[in-house]
Amino acid sequence: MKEIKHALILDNQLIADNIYKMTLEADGIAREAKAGQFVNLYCKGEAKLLPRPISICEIDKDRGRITLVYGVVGQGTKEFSTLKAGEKIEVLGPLGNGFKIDESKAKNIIVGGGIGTPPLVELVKQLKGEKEVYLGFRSQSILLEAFKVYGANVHVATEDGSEGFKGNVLELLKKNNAKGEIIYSCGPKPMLKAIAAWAKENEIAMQVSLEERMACGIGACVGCVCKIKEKDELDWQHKKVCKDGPVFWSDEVVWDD
Amino acid sequence: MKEIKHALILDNQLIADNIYKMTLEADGIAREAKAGQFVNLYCKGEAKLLPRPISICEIDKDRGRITLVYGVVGQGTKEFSTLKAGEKIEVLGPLGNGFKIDESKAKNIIVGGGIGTPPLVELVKQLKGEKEVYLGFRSQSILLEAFKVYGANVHVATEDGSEGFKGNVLELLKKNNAKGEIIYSCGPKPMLKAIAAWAKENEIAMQVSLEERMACGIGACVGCVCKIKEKDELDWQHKKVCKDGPVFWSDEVVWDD
Amino acid sequence: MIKEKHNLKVNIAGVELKNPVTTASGTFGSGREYGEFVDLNQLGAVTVKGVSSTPWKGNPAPRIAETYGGMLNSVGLQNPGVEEFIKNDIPFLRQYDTKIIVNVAGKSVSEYCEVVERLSHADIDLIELNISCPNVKEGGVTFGTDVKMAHKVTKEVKRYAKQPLIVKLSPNVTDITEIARAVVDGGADGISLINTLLGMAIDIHKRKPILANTVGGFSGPAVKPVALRMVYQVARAVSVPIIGMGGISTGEDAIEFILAGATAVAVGTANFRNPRATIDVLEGIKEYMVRYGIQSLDEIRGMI
Amino acid sequence: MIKEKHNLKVNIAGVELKNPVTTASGTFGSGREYGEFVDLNQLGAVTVKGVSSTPWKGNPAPRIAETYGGMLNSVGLQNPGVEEFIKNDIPFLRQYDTKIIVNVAGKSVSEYCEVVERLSHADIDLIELNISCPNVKEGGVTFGTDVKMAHKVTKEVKRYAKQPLIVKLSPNVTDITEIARAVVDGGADGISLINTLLGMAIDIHKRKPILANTVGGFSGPAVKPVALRMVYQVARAVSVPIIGMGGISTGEDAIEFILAGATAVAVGTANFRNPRATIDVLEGIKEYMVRYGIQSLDEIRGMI
Ligand SMILES: Cc1cc2nc3c(=O)[nH]c(=O)nc-3n(C[C@H](O)[C@H](O)[C@H](O)COP(=O)(O)OP(=O)(O)OC[C@H]3O[C@@H](n4cnc5c(N)ncnc54)[C@H](O)[C@@H]3O)c2cc1C
Ligand SMILES: Cc1cc2nc3c(=O)[nH]c(=O)nc-3n(C[C@H](O)[C@H](O)[C@H](O)COP(=O)(O)OP(=O)(O)OC[C@H]3O[C@@H](n4cnc5c(N)ncnc54)[C@H](O)[C@@H]3O)c2cc1C
Ligand SMILES: Cc1cc2nc3c(=O)[nH]c(=O)nc-3n(C[C@H](O)[C@H](O)[C@H](O)COP(=O)(O)O)c2cc1C
Ligand SMILES: Cc1cc2nc3c(=O)[nH]c(=O)nc-3n(C[C@H](O)[C@H](O)[C@H](O)COP(=O)(O)O)c2cc1C
Ligand code: FES
Ligand code: FES
Repeated sequence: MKEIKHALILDNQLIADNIYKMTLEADGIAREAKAGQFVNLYCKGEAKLLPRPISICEIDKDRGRITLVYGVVGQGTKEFSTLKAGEKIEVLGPLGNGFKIDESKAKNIIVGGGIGTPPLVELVKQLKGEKEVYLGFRSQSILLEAFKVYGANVHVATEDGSEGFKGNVLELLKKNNAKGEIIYSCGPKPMLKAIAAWAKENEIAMQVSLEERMACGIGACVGCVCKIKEKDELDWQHKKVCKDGPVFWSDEVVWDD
Repeated sequence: MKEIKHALILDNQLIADNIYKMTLEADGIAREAKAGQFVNLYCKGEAKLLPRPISICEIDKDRGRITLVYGVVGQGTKEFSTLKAGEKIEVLGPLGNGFKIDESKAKNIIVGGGIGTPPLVELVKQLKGEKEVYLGFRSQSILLEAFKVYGANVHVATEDGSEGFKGNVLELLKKNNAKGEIIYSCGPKPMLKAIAAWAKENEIAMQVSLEERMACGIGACVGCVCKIKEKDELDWQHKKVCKDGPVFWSDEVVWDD
Repeated sequence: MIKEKHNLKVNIAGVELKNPVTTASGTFGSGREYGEFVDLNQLGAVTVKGVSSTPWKGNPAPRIAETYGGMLNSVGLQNPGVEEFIKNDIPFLRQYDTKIIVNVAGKSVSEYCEVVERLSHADIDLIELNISCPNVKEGGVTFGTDVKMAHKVTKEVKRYAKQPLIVKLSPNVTDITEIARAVVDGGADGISLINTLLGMAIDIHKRKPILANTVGGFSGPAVKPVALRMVYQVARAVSVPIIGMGGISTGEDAIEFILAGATAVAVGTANFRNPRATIDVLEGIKEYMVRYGIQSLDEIRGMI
Repeated sequence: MIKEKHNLKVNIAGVELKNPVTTASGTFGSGREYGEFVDLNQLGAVTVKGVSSTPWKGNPAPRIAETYGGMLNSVGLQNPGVEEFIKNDIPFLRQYDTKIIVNVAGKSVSEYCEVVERLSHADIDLIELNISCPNVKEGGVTFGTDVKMAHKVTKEVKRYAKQPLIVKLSPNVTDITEIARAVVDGGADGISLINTLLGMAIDIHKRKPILANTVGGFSGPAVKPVALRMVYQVARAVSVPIIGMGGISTGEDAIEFILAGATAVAVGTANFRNPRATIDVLEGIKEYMVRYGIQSLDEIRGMI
């Protein structure tokens, strides 16, 4: 039987303004996890009933550890940020389907936006071939070193120009005239939508990791849906981000909302 | 302005089955507190909004400390029992009116029942004259030593006979043919009612400390009422246990419910 | 833990459940997902998500918002339709020794009848008519908030139901007993309550409602006082069995509902926080029975 | 913190409050007790506990029960009567630079009128007619759950009110907009909502309701989604100002209500957990205005 685990927190550090990195001892999860999957983190606060879905940033199968990188945006992530190494946290996972890694592709483009960047680290770690990582942030970048360690070329765009290219990540892709056989992407929906249009134009297959508000995280409540085409924009189904995703092919997604 | 204080917990120990003694560093409260007053303890748990009223068991004005003795009966007291020395707890007080200590009385009878016993410790400490302490418990006694330290004669009754007299505390009072000029009492309402009847019969003035479910604890919500006579049993008013009490004269109280 | 003599069986309109614990429709899928966390054989019944005559897409996302001690949903009864349900889910559930309660959704009296007609030939145990979903409105008022409509839909549907018919009521009404009496008059063999309250949450930074649908169904521990009050009122107003729900997440909660008059209890939102909530509730009920030497829940049902 | 240019003033039926924060009737006494924790001069208004024509004893104890994220009360409008109130509490409150809103209780139309008549000659700013207390029932239905009664009592009372008349609505209704329209038709100059939901809690060990009155009024953060939904609905249905309440304990909560259409907000149950809740709510509103460069709450009111 599956169950929520009480995982030991090995580390929980501020790595940038309002962004924390948490390392968990979670043998079972690490053993099974794939890049792009997520976990449910549960709050201790009694008013906060729903699990918080957080992507797995890195998997250390040997030591049975996973790392998570999360931004403090509301009550739940605020609670997580107060936890100390040595304490425990309830966690369930791995959940969802990760990225479908296509080893036949020699040139990979990886596009991350803001707090959508973390799951791309494990992906880049596992990808073979050339890895061009494009990251967009409002102002402050995260995880650049992690990508470099795994042999990626990292290109950064910030909206306020405080680091790297001033502008958004699509503009940077265009400016660099980026070329690749496949794109893996995670970030805010407007970014994904724009990149998906660019990918289509350039005939590059693209996987996107979507976000949606969730209740169960395991496919039971049908809360977390996105529109996935059956045939075309008009003939679509509501699919579950938690169970059928979070990763989808960008051309399956109905982007128009 | 008054305010809730974040008091440092100096100690929080199990002293009997399901009963804990907590010592707080609470200079302001200790300075003002009188025997029979109580404090509001606030829960961290977000689902538990209302303060828990707990009587002050002992006051150490010199060191700015108070001790509380509480039974674990529900969610709030369960939470309190998990707190460790060095942690803080939100506390407001002292609240209510304490016992009206009558120094003119040479022979004092003090009657406690179960978890109503704690506030009597500080009372006994402050009382002059002879102090006959009668305590009734279901099975297990608490705080006997504390009373003895302050020079009281302690008589114990337990319902199951596991300690002292087998029976209730009123039976023990009768058996001992207890004599005194005044009775101070705290415990479950049926006990108080029975002792009050005995006191009336024997023409002994008696103060009782009442309990009621509270919301504010400061007199604003009118939640915590008891019936107090204006003239007689039929002409009564609802008075606030938190603000007008918790201590009342037993002959003021309408006992018939 | 539980000794032989403690009897957990309950009877709902002639159908015997091995224990009083079922799932709240829409929170447990058709049992597959939570079946990986709990042994479905242990549940008195599984109540599946609402099914309609044809597939429904439901409402747009976001569909979920968290509130203080509760949550909102605006799923809007997304489901693959009764045919798919019968094909895929009944055979799955029949592998387990548990009763099947099927929640029925509809946008018109005739759609309700159509689904019930279809289900009456299927291998299920009880039908739960959902006339109370706040997320799908026809004509502005749901069937569950109008005495006449509630009566009418129950009466019509009853003609097609071969299994006992439970009607699930909405709490968003002035007088729940009036509606309860109306559906019992219409032929309901049992009553489920409460469905969700109608609620709302706003994202103050984006300055718009969190739910795409603006308002949604409010559930979870926060709503328990309303649910318990309504079960209490309805238990006094009618004599059919009641499946009580609304915020149940512990055995103690369940006992409160049984004391108020419920025959069975359903666990809903609690599953999202604790996938084993159903079993924890069941264990809690057993502990209470052992502690107080209760042989059968009949001894305490409705004794408040 | 707040710069000069941020204007917190709000106007309720011609009465200007220096800021939108008031207290929910019955949770703040007449201001004396919480006046030891907060400077009453800082509040937009103090809404006092319900007053009736003669002294009321209220309901028996226990009157309070805690629930998950909320509470129940069955105080039953205990109060010393309007004369005592006028004698003791108005002079006390008039020491402060804050508006006085007096909540009026009654058991009949004539009692409401009598109290309002008396208050209309007193030095107060606004009258809040409580037709929604779930703890005192006459004839089984409160005035606030019946469209005709709500209309009638408002209309009658309005004849006696010299101050603007706010009517406080009950959330225990099928359609809140119907009641809101009825009281506005009857002459209400403003609407307060929500009063408490009707709820219940059971002591499973004693096997009886926790409240001596069996059921009670349910309030606190748990009820916020229902309150917010109703404020939103009512703001769209009528054009009088709304005092929003139900679970407000932070500035963010208050902003949600203002976005939904409330002109002012009242802090109730939150005071019990945090005696400075009113001020914390006010500070939170200011912070939000500063963060988003909002000059006046008019810019965001009802924009959802
Ligand atoms: C598959 C998936 C993977 C994610 N991975 C990451 C990650 O690696 N790092 C990270 O920082 N964030 C990630 N997020 C977003 C993260 O779940 C939210 O930021 C977080 O739930 C906010 O919780 P809170 O309590 O702080 O906010 P609150 O606003 O207090 O939360 C209230 C409710 O809304 C939900 N919620 C709020 N924002 C979001 C959101 N953007 N997406 C989904 N639910 C939301 C919460 O889960 C909760 O149920 C991911 C989301 C999804 C769906
Ligand atoms: C003036 C006063 C002094 C008290 N002094 C002591 C003391 O010194 N030691 C001690 O152990 N207990 C004392 N009590 C009782 C104590 O307040 C309750 O045992 C405690 O509040 C239970 O909280 P809980 O969260 O564990 O129980 P829960 O049942 O989970 O509490 C739920 C709600 O009910 C209230 N409640 C439950 N039981 C009682 C009760 N018996 N009296 C009042 N409210 C209750 C709680 O405060 C809370 O609001 C005192 C009560 C009063 C009124
Ligand atoms: C996500 C979700 C989906 C639901 N779907 C249905 C449904 O399809 N049919 C129905 O009758 N009730 C539905 N409900 C209501 C629940 O069955 C239940 O009545 C309600 O949530 C109260 O119980 P709870 O507080 O334990 O969740 C749904 C509730 C939730 C939270
Ligand atoms: C203890 C208590 C007493 C109340 N007394 C009154 C009252 O006298 N008149 C009234 O209109 N509302 C009364 N109410 C309702 C509140 O004013 C408010 O409408 C309700 O509690 C919802 O707000 P909250 O969740 O912020 O408490 C009372 C509420 C509580 C908790
Ligand atoms: S969150 Fe429940 S189905 Fe995805
Ligand atoms: S608890 Fe509020 S008046 Fe006593």
